[in-house]
Amino acid sequence: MIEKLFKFHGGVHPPEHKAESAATPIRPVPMPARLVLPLRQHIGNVAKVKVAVGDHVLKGQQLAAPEGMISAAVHAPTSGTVVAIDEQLIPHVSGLPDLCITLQADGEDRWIEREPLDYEDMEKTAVIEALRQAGVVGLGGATFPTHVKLRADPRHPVKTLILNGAECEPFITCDDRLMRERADEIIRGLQIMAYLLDAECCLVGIEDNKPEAAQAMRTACARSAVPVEVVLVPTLYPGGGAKQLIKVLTGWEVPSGKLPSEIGVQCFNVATAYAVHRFIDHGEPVISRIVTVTGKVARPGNFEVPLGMAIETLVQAAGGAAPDIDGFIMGGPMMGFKLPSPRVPVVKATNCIIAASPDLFPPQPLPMPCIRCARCADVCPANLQPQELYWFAKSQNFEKARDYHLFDCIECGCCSYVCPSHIPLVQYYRYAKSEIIALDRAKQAANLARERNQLRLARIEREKQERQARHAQKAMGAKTDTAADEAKKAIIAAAIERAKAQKAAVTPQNTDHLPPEAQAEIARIEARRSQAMEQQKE
Amino acid sequence: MMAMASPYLSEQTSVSMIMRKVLLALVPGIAAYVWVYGSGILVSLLLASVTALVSEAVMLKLRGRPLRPFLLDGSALVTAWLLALALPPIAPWWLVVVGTLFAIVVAKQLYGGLGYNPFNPAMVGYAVLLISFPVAMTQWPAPLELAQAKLSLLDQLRYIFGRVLPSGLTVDAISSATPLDTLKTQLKLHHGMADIMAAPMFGTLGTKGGEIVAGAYLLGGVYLLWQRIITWHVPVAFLGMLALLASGCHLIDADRYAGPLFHLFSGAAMLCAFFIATDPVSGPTTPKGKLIFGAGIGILTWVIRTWGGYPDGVAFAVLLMNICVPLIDAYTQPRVFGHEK
Amino acid sequence: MLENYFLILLGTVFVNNIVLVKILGLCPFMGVSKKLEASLAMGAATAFVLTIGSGTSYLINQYLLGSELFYLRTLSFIVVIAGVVQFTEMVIEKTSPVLHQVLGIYLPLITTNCAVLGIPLLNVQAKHGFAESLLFGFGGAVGFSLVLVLFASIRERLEGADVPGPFRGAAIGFVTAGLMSLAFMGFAGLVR
Amino acid sequence: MVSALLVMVGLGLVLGALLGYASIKFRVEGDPLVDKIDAILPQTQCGQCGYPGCRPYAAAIAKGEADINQCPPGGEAGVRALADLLGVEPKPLNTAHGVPKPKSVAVIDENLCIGCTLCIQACPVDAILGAAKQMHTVIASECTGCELCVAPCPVDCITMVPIPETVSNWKWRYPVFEIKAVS
Repeated sequence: MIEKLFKFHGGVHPPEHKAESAATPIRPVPMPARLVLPLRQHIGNVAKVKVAVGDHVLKGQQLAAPEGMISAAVHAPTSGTVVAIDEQLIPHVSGLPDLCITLQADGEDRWIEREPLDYEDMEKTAVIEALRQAGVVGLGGATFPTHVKLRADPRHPVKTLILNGAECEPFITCDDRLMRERADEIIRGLQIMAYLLDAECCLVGIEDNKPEAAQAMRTACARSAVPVEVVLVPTLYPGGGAKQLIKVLTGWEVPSGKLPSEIGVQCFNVATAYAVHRFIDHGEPVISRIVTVTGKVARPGNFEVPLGMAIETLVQAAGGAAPDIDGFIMGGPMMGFKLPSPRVPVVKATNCIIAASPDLFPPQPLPMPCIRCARCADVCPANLQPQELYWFAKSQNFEKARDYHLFDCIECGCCSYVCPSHIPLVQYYRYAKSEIIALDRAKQAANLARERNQLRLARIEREKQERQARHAQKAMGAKTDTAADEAKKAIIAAAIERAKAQKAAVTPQNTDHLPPEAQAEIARIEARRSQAMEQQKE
Repeated sequence: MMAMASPYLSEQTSVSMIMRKVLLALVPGIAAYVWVYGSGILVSLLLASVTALVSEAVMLKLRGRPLRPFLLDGSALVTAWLLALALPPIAPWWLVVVGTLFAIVVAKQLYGGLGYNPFNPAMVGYAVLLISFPVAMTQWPAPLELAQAKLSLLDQLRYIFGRVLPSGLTVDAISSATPLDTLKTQLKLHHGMADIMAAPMFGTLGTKGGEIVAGAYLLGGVYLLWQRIITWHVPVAFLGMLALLASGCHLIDADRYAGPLFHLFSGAAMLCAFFIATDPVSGPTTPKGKLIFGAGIGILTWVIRTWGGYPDGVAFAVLLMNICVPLIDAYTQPRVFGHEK
Repeated sequence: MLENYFLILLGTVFVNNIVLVKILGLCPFMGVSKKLEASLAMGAATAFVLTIGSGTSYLINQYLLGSELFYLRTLSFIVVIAGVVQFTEMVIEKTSPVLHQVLGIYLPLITTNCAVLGIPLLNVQAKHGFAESLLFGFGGAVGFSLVLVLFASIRERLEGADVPGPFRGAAIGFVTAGLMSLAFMGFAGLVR
Repeated sequence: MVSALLVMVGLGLVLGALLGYASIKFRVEGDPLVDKIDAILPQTQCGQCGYPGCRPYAAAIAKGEADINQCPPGGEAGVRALADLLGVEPKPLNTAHGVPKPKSVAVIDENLCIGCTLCIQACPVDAILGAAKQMHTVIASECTGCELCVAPCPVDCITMVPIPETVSNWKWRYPVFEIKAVS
């Protein structure tokens, strides 16, 4: 029983705008004729394509397999034909295209064989592997592969399992509606997760501006066998951030740069629990999600949307957008981003689409210089000093920015929200972060290059010595072989042998110890080369 | 056009709104000032405001920066008003102009204008005037109720612009050393505290007249606290440290050290506590840093007032602590979420 | 006696600060104040040289030169200081080569730092005893290091400031030093 | 006069002895500074600085023989980092040594390659794969983009291809505003 809630530093109360979309039940949308499925819908390695253009696939069939541990599969949301595997615009803040599978629906919507998983009779690792193949990722927006978080780690046993139903961002109500309408299914998913992790305590954190959802969840808990406590937490942005919610519920802070599991906590979004339930109990992989469509649309609300559906089609389902909109925001207004085009598809991260207009989000006045009023520091949930970070990012003093814990910034936007000088602070942090990451990568590459250069120089030096030794031997051979010379010769020969042995041992085989990508590339090149040889022979 | 990246929402606030509230909070102080010392201060305020805006505009133009946003932000007016309020109300016009010019041009614009000045511009202007023109800076008029002769606004204008007094009056008739100055001189002459305080210029709390103005500043300060323009840290640390030192020494030797209330309600202590030391640009940003900063000003003010060469140490105390701000900030970083301290 | 020592220390650190009030030693003050770490090291090095220098200078003046060889004062002081500086440089080069590089030319230049020669000469002028001389040297060095560190911290912050072109770099540095000097005027009259 | 001489000679002897002792006691071996400089250099090993590699250039900087602005791949940021380390004023890149280019990798046109191994010998980081009379190819992840292999190729089959921007290496831009103040 939670007796006392804790507080995190800072936080803001932006206008909620949740009423517009929370009132109506989740609606289905008609299956579109064409679906675009990006291979990068999650954090981690890009999924590996398993189908070819022209293949006919069934609903729920795996189109791309996870590559390595931190990766997630992609499935067909309906039955149809793969018509293209190419680069298309994706809902990414960069506005750059990425590899996607395009599916032409056949209208039959025919499922693959679906079988519930008898998870309690299986090895847990097998269940985890099944989840990996099912493409379950964090559906709160972070899209971290869920199976990774569900692996029980003996070093860090997870005692407390937290379901995140806080949904603190303005406008978004998809979790709210899901909890109101499908509370039993969520609790069922939670039960499976608790089983996999051996969790002792299950908590559901819901912000107190969603009393109906909390009530529904409480009722569902009462019906279920698992001991779950539904806790109302104060409405305060960004109380739905995983680290913030953990702090509010348990009082523990996830150490910087560590995972929650290292302090015995694991936190999932309610929609993720729902997805786990759909897969385990019904054999359905992640092929759809609940999306809030709100802002300047005729009938705002929540929709159950197949992944890959174009945003503009979805907006049509919500009655179409007002004529004065100037773009669509994916995610909330605090942390979301403006979509590069209304034609990009819905992906696993798409929790909300806001049709934005200037009167909804008034344009920012021109930024003034920072007056160091420290309001940003007062509202920062990470207790950073945003004004200092801004100063360092602006003057490109990245080392200093890192020293001031730039990477503990969760980019929640509270600082920009309160800034009287209207400085886009978060943008400066994002810029500084990506510069630092790029610099680190460059540094790694430089270290590799230095190592390889040194190896090469050492090899050249050895070869030179070897040549000299050979010359010395020749010179020796010309002389009369006295006993002394014999002895010398023996020594030299031994030295040469040693050098040779050494060379054989250390000569850099520049194909060895390469990362897997490079190995793969070499293999590809070899293949190409032999092909070319064949052609030449012909 | 919509903002380039999130967040797309923002609170209704701006730099000029903050500055407007600071100016508003100064109004009770100005009213009390007029009531106590006469309307000459309004002339100083006007002079300072015009000088500040004109010099700011010229500097912005020279630096190729946009005029409108920076003239409208109100920061130059705040500097001008604070400086004018720190000067003697019948200060000659050139004193006001030179001080304001120095504050705006050297202390503010040479560092890049709003947000970049490491020193409080008003206090830089004040310190420069105090060192350069000590006589003009210490000719303080007696409060109206104590003055031997009352000057009309016209007389004051004549004096401010032409140093011309109505016939029959001497400078001494309308002005005198400030109470803090008198206290220092008298103590040097080995007079007892009780005797000195019996003089009519000393009031019940601090100095006659001055205490009313100080009270009005306190009122304005409370408004700023309520509006969350300033935080409590600096005023409380400053006034608390000043009162602590004063009462400590007053308890040890009441005959040589003035009491805490006198220190709090005389000189520029209140103005400094709520309006000068709380300047965000030249002050520290961390809560702990603000406490150190305020306490430092308190200590230095008391030390300079008690042993130093200048009657009031507020301006120097603020500037000295301004020097320490980057270091204070660097060493008072609060614990970041998920970090051990 | 003790009060006298305390006043000497207080006086040299704040009231008669060697850089901001006496305006000595400006070369390293402007030169090694771009980085906080470097300024701390420079302060420590100068403190070491100044204290040792003041002490040895006193001894030389008192016991070696006496009243007749007074004309050798400046010469012998410089020789001693140069020796101490050389010694310090070797120690720093051994213990922290990067610091040695950062301090660069300013390290050997401590020799010609007018503060370092000025303080022993002022000592002689003020007829300080041995302990007083040491204290005067140490106090001067602490005052120097203090303002050097404070100045460096301000300059680090100014790096991001929108200073007008012609004033960037040394110019705004001198303006800042001037304003710091202005602030230190507030200590006037505290001691003597 | 004699006493003055004695005093100065004595002082000189004492100080000389002290410094002589110190120079033995605090002898510095090796030059750790070179490592610090080398760590900043981008390790392209391109030789544009006029030295046969990054480390020789670092050694030259440490000795004061080379300036800090001779490394185009390091760019202005590299000059700044060096200036920071050495406590000197940053200066603009010396364009006599070349200008910064977008990071590229060498690509060998396998249809043209005759397998002469000249590029393999030129590559400072052994990033080219192949043997005599066989086609060569560049390991992209190892290539530093130094361009040293371009000139030796007798059939001009090596081109430098800039690394394209993708979703995974995309960077947030520095925030800029529509109306920018003129400086």
